[in-house]
Amino acid sequence: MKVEVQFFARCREIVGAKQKVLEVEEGMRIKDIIDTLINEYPELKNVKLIVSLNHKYAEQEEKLKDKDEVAVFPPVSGG
Amino acid sequence: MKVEVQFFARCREIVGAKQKVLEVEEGMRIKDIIDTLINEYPELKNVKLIVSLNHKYAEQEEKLKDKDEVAVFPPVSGG
Amino acid sequence: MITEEDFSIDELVKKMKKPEIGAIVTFLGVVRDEGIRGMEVDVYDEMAEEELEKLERDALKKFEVEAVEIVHRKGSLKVGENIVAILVGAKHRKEAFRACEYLIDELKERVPIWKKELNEKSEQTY
Amino acid sequence: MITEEDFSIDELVKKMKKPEIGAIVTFLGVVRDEGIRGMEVDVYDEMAEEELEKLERDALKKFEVEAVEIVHRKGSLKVGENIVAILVGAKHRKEAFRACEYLIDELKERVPIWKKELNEKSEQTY
Repeated sequence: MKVEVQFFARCREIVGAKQKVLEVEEGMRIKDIIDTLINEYPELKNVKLIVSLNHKYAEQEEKLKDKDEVAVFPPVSGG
Repeated sequence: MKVEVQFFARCREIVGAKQKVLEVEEGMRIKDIIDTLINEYPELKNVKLIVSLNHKYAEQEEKLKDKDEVAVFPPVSGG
Repeated sequence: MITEEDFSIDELVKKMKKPEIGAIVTFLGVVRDEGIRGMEVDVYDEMAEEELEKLERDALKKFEVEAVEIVHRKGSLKVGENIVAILVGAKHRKEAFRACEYLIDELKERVPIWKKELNEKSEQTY
Repeated sequence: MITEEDFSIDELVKKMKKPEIGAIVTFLGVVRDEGIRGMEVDVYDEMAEEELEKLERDALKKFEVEAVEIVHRKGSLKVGENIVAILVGAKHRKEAFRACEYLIDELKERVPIWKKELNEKSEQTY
């Protein structure tokens, strides 16, 4: 199944892309995506990573479904 | 000596004038003007009267000088 | 400032902005419909202007704020019309909120302005 | 609402007014000069819109207020430009102040928006 991952702010700069589509296996959790990303972009370890699932803040333990939209970003700083 | 007295809000309605010039004697205090006014317009007794002297809040005990500007009004209610 | 004319908050903001201001908090008082047809605002102009300036100086001393502007209408106002605007510009928002709330509280206590509600049939007392 | 365009507080106030509103408190965030030449605002649009609507509903439930409007810019902003406006309309001013301050505090915690300062020579990190 496929999951779309969006990157914002510092995370976008590190990954060098606005989004990626990742192939994931049944039963995988957000955590697994994060591990894969940190493996590929070790600099992400230096960022406090916040995640959302389908536009809602999410825990890394949440399981993924096909076509889910995940986003990875540092703490927000609007206003 | 002469003192100008200004009236605002309810006090203006009771007195029926925006201002009056009163003849006062040397050594008179604001209190004396108020007594004179209440004597002439007894309805003023029903109003909590605030006074100012030359655009500053004043105590009724303050003494008057020639050409002073006194104002008599109820508690303010702006904003 | 006391004025019969309506004011523009955009204009007041524009006038207030300076490079060190990061937050502007505005209080806008509006004639509320409480079964009235409007409001008559009586002002002791000279004293009100002096008290407003005193208030502005007070706030600049008391709070860490960079700019203060107060505009109060006088005359006849209909429901929905602006009565008063208080703008406070500061480096940081907390101080701007504190100062703005202080100013409207103090204005209601100190500045010689009186609102009279005008009801459907007749004028009401102050 | 998320927007690239600047906004007018006068227009936002006009849209918000209703007969029961007597007080409108506005927070305006502005790009402050801290030795920067401006700011780049990155937004996760869809999630930010949802979070802003959630915030507005929260405030209407939590406080005795009649109307809430939030507008946040995105894109490149120069020193002195508006970043965010939060307007709260209420019968009485105390609740409008409380709700407005709550909203900007929560916005800074919850809404997926990131500001990056642009300094004289190069871009800075978020």
